[in-house]
Amino acid sequence: MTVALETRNLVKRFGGLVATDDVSIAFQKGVRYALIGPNGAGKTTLINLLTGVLRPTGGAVILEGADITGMAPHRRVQNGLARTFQINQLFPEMTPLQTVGLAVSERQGHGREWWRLAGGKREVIDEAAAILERFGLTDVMGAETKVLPYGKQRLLEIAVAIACRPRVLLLDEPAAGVPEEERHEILDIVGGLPDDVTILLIEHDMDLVFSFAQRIAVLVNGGLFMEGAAKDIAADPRVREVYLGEGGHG
Amino acid sequence: MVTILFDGIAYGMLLFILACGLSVTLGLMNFVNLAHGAFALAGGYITATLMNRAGFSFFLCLPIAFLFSALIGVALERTLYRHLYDRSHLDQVLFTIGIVFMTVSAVDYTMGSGQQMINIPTVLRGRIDLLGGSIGVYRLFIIVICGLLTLLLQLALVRTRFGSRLRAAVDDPRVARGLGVNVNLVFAVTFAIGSGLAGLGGALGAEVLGMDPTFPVKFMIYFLIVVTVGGASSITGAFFASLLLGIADVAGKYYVPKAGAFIIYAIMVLVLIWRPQGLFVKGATR
Amino acid sequence: QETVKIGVILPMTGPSASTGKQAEAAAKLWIQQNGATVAGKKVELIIKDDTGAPDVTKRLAQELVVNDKVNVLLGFGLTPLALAVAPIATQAKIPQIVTAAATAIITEQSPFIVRTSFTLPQATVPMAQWSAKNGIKKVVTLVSDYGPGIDAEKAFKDEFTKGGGEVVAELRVPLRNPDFAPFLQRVKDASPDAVFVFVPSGFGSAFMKQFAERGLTQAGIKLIATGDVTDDDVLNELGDSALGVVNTHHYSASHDSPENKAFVEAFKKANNFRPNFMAVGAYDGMQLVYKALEKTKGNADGQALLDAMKGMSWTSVRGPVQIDPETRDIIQNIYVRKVEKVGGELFNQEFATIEKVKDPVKAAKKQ
Amino acid sequence: MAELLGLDHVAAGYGLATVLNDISLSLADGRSLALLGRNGAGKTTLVNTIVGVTTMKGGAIRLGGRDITRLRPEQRAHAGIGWVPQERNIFKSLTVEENMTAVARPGPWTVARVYDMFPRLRERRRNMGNQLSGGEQQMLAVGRALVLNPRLILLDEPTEGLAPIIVDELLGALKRIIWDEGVSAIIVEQNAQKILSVTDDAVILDRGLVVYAGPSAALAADRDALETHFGVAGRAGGRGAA
Amino acid sequence: MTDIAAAAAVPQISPAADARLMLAAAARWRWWEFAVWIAALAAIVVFPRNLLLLNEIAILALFALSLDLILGFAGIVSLGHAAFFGVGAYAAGLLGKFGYGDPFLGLAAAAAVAAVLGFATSFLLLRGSDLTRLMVTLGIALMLLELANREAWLTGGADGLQGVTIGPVLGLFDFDLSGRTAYLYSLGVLFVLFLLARRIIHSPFGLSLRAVKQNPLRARAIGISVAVRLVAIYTLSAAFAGVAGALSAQTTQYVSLEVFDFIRSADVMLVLVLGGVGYLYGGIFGALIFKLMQDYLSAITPQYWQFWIGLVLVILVLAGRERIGAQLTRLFAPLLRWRRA
Ligand SMILES: Nc1ncnc2c1ncn2[C@@H]1O[C@H](COP(=O)(O)OP(=O)(O)OP(=O)(O)O)[C@@H](O)[C@H]1O
Ligand SMILES: Nc1ncnc2c1ncn2[C@@H]1O[C@H](COP(=O)(O)OP(=O)(O)OP(=O)(O)O)[C@@H](O)[C@H]1O
Ligand SMILES: [Mg+2]
Ligand SMILES: [Mg+2]
Repeated sequence: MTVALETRNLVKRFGGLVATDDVSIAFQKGVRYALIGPNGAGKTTLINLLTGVLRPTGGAVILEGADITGMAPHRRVQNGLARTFQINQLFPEMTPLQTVGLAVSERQGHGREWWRLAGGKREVIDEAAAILERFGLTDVMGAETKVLPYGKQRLLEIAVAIACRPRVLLLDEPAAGVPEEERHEILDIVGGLPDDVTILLIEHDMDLVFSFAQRIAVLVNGGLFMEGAAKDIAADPRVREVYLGEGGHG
Repeated sequence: MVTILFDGIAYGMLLFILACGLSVTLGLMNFVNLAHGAFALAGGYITATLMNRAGFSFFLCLPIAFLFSALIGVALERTLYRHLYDRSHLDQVLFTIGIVFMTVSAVDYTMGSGQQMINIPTVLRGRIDLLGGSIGVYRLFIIVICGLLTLLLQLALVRTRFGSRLRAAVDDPRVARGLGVNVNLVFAVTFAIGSGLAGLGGALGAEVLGMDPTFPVKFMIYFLIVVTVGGASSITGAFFASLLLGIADVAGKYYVPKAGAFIIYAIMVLVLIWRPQGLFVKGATR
Repeated sequence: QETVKIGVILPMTGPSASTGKQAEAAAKLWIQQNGATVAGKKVELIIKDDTGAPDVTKRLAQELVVNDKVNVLLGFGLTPLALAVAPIATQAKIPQIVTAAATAIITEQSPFIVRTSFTLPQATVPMAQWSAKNGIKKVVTLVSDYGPGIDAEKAFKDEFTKGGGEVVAELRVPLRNPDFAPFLQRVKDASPDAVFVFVPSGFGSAFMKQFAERGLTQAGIKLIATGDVTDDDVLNELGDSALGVVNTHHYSASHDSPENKAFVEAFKKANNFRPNFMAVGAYDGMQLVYKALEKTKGNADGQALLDAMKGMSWTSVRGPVQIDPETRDIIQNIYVRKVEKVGGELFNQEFATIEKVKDPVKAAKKQ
Repeated sequence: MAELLGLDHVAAGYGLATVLNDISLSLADGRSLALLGRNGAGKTTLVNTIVGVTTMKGGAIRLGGRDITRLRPEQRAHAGIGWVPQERNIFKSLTVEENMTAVARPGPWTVARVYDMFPRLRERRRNMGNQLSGGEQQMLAVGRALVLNPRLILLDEPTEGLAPIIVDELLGALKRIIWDEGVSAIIVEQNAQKILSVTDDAVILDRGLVVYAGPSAALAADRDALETHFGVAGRAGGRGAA
Repeated sequence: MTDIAAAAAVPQISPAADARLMLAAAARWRWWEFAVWIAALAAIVVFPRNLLLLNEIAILALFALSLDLILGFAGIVSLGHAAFFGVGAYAAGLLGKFGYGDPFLGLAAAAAVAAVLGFATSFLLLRGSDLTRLMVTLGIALMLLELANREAWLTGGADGLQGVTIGPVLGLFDFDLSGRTAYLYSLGVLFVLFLLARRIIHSPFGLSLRAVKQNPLRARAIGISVAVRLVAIYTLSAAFAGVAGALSAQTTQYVSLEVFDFIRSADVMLVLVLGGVGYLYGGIFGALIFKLMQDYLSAITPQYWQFWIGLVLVILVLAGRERIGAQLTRLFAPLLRWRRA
């Protein structure tokens, strides 16, 4: 197996607080991971470090063997690292079609073309339409994003990330605010991505975590607490103590 | 040397007193009030009118100028401004420029286009020697008032519960209301303070800067410079920015007269490149 | 009955609004006093506000020429405004009467420009002469940093050094400058006998106040100036700090002549302020048009009017004046005045007269 | 027991749309109510209507026997309503501590007590509102409502985004607050099972109408009702505004 | 299924075909757009007395259009756009003064100089809030103003640039006093640049700008280099503004320091906001409304017209610009329906 994404001694400090504490972890290609941990453990911060939204105080991020620690966020996306946000980050006045279409056309390298009308390239449109269909967004693809119901927006958030055709996909609580019965649908679509895509999921809903993840990493107080196969983690008493609590799963 | 320093400080303080009201409305309330100078104008004109026509003493006029402008501020806030808090900054710009245009014309129409003259009391005239330099008494007076004001404002608007309530109301008025903050009152009071300060600034500044109907337009840029360089949300920021700009401007004009007019803009641009949020803004954001 | 149209373009809003106000009032007063008919022609004023922006001035002039077919253009509050219109006067071949702007070069920009105001060197040179003769040896000049200011600085220095004086420092204050303090401090540090000042009339008050506040008078530094600083329009507001300032200019509201007394009285009656030199420029501008029309017997052709204007002389409220047939500038008396209090009001009291002064710049060029 | 909150034929909505049609409810002093329903059923709208931040289109609201229909939101807060908004809405330019002190009112709940409940917040007390993790914001939103020392606390999906262990802790604390201190509570939840053990009563909303009202225990035991309102059966109808 | 789906009233063929239609629809010319340009051209015969004013309107419209490119489509606020207008004006003016009076040469030079300045200063705008950007742009414009004031040997300083002579357009049409050539020339340039702008905003590049404006965080997260895009559009906008300045210099054959003035930057912002930000025609309509209003009011009351402009602004904002827009649309709705039928 090859390593898709790796961190080496990653550190992030906010003033006195060590939000990421010497984290060294390797994500294998094609494996579905979950990242769990108490509130404020540094999960979102870790994703922000991986994607370049935040600059690490120390350590390195390695994507498919290349050091990307200092790389600009958009370059990382071009190199196959995409994400969703804990709170939706969409373009409120653009339609899902435009949003996904834009992501596809940027990936295909048409982003700087100012002389051509948007929507002229067949391969862009076809791919965007296919993605929208997969997420059941076809019937709302012409409506402004801001008027969509929350659930649809959440789907779009993930659709955009997938339109970047990532080889590593980072999902920050994708099911937050989505009703019970739709949560599994979302993760089913994500799970249906090609086998060589590495996925890292942050989630507090343990049903989802255990049904989705093959391996789980636990973060506590910024540091990597443990990492292992899903069922080992579920059974671990220490994880129960710091995170799962009495009503925990397993 | 010392004299130049004093002059710079005094000039800075004058900028501060005129701009600090704006750093209240713009910085704390996040309202782009380009009509700030209009309230200063009100303060300056009421002072000139009362002194010249009714023989009021200058010292009495200062609090009156504050109250008068504050009252106008509240009246406008309750009737007009409050509809604009949740509008875009562009709307606010458009609206307040409209107010400026109206004020300039209306004052010109009613009071004439000439300069309003204020004769400050004799105790404030003249110069005294201090630390080997000589400084105008009036400028010293301004420095003292501004120093006090800064302390007062910092305590009242930033450190207190009123201050946190104000910022809460600005961040999210709907939720602040739902949690028991009387947003209308908080805004009205703050706006009154902001306009009152402008009025006081107008009254104090008329002597040095002159006061005519175009005052709000002429000095708008300076207010904005002070507020941005200082960092919009902090009174002390505006204070130190005023000092910096005042000293640099006066010293620059004294030592390198040729570059004189550039200095204030150059400093602003450099500061903003170095610290886009202004000099004194606390807490980095994510 | 044919009408003769006069297009009046003035800054009525913006920083130079007071110029426009004075000039408009004077032009209207002239019509009111002398009737709207001259040499059998009806005279019509079309007044426009150019807000002090040259491109607007230019467009307004063009529209007045093309659409309204005006016979004369009149007004122009500032040098750039007058200059912007010069090519149009040339192209349309109609007189452009400049009643306010005062930089020397203006009349050279078009053969159709006639000036009824003054040129800054014209007001400055007598000041330099007077100073040199009255015990002033060392002078610092302090002027606004733009065309007229630089004109004044140069005119003063040339004349003053010629008279044996020394200019120890030349300071130029940016036009958009709210604080004179650092410049005055330099003046003080140089400790000259006097400081010669030119700032546009709106800035005079701020300057005077700071001059007094800085204690320059106590330090024995005299203030000498052109009359722009002690402009009649704002003089009263300057307060006692202006008392004793010596200055040279072509018009004072207190000029002692029957014509002026009548003029000031009528002006004050029609408006609630007293006239200044801007008003007189416009008043004489109107007078010049009327006189020219009389001379051409109502022929309002541009060239004819211009020819009639050249060399025209009359008794203005400021004293005897004549349009220099060669330069089309005005030849007039310059008075040395001192600010004094008369009946509770401040006035520039004239105490010496230099007669028939031509614009020194053009006079020098000819030699 | 005396009635604390009463709703009579309340209608409310946004702009021209009516979201709540005709809601009547009564909540006794010291009792708690679970407010359930699918996405878009109108739970948040109902909570916000009680708080006073949505436009009411009809009906009346009483608090402790007093008609508060015409009171402004801040007056209702002073009358004893505490609120945890669904989107948390932490004041971003206030520190954690200021978020609470700005709105605090005297009573048994103090900032220190909130810190004891959520030690994480004490560590983060000087952080600005926008420098908190999602879960920390949720804790702060709950703490901020508590220091208002309300008689009635409205919690809109308070467990969203919290770690399982904190959820347990929060629900335990809520139980204690309701039982020991006599505070009344309305708790909105998507997951019925999670909440029914905490509350006395339960109400299910659907398309702006009350479709079920009864004791929590009864609902928890009523598989049919749960199936109708939350199960597969409920999904076929699709979701939509009223 | 939902009513939102119903809004997208395109017959269901295949999602991809639908999508293509939908995207193409956005860039299609509407009938009223033709009407606007035809009216602009017709104005020459309808209002022969007002060609100078119309010329100013066309120039202001172009200037506002250039601001719209950054403000409306990329979300960069600026209170110093006059910097580019100014350097464009001086570039064209100086060329004219030193004997290179060909109009198109002047335009090209102005565009180039302004673009260089725009490119150089764009890097200062990549960080910071709206307020910071406002003040940095303002500061740059004011520094240029001071520079132009000081270097009077080149610029003529406060007296303005004298002796600008501009040759005939295409070597054929002289600038006349009535302003006919001037208006046609400016209108033509405006139209061409408008077409270019219209093309750009409907291109993938234009779409990415809107994305950057609405959510830079997400824009980065789909691989867009926010900085590069902003620099590009800012440079382009500067070039447009430079051309507007050149038009002004050429048609008035005069340049003065006012081209850099704060008031000019503020006015153009006002004009754009008045007409509506972010739909290209905002600048044109805004310029039309503003200039007509100004001309009309200042003819009635030369001294106090600003009061009425102020009042109009205040009322406009209080009544809600969008709401007025909606009312107008409603007013014209029958017309639209009639056309569809
Ligand atoms: N800009 C910042 N400045 C200071 N502290 C910060 C900042 N951003 C985050 N933190 C702190 O860093 C810690 C980690 O935050 P992070 O958002 O990564 O947590 P998380 O694991 O995602 O938690 P949750 O599950 O609640 O979302 C938190 O304690 C938070 O308060
Ligand atoms: N600000 C708003 N403007 C217009 N309609 C709104 C607004 N907020 C909510 N709605 C509509 O009102 C209906 C009820 O929404 P509400 O938020 O009350 O539901 P909810 O039960 O709280 O759902 P959720 O479980 O998603 O929080 C929905 O159809 C929603 O689309
Ligand atoms: Mg998180
Ligand atoms: Mg809800």
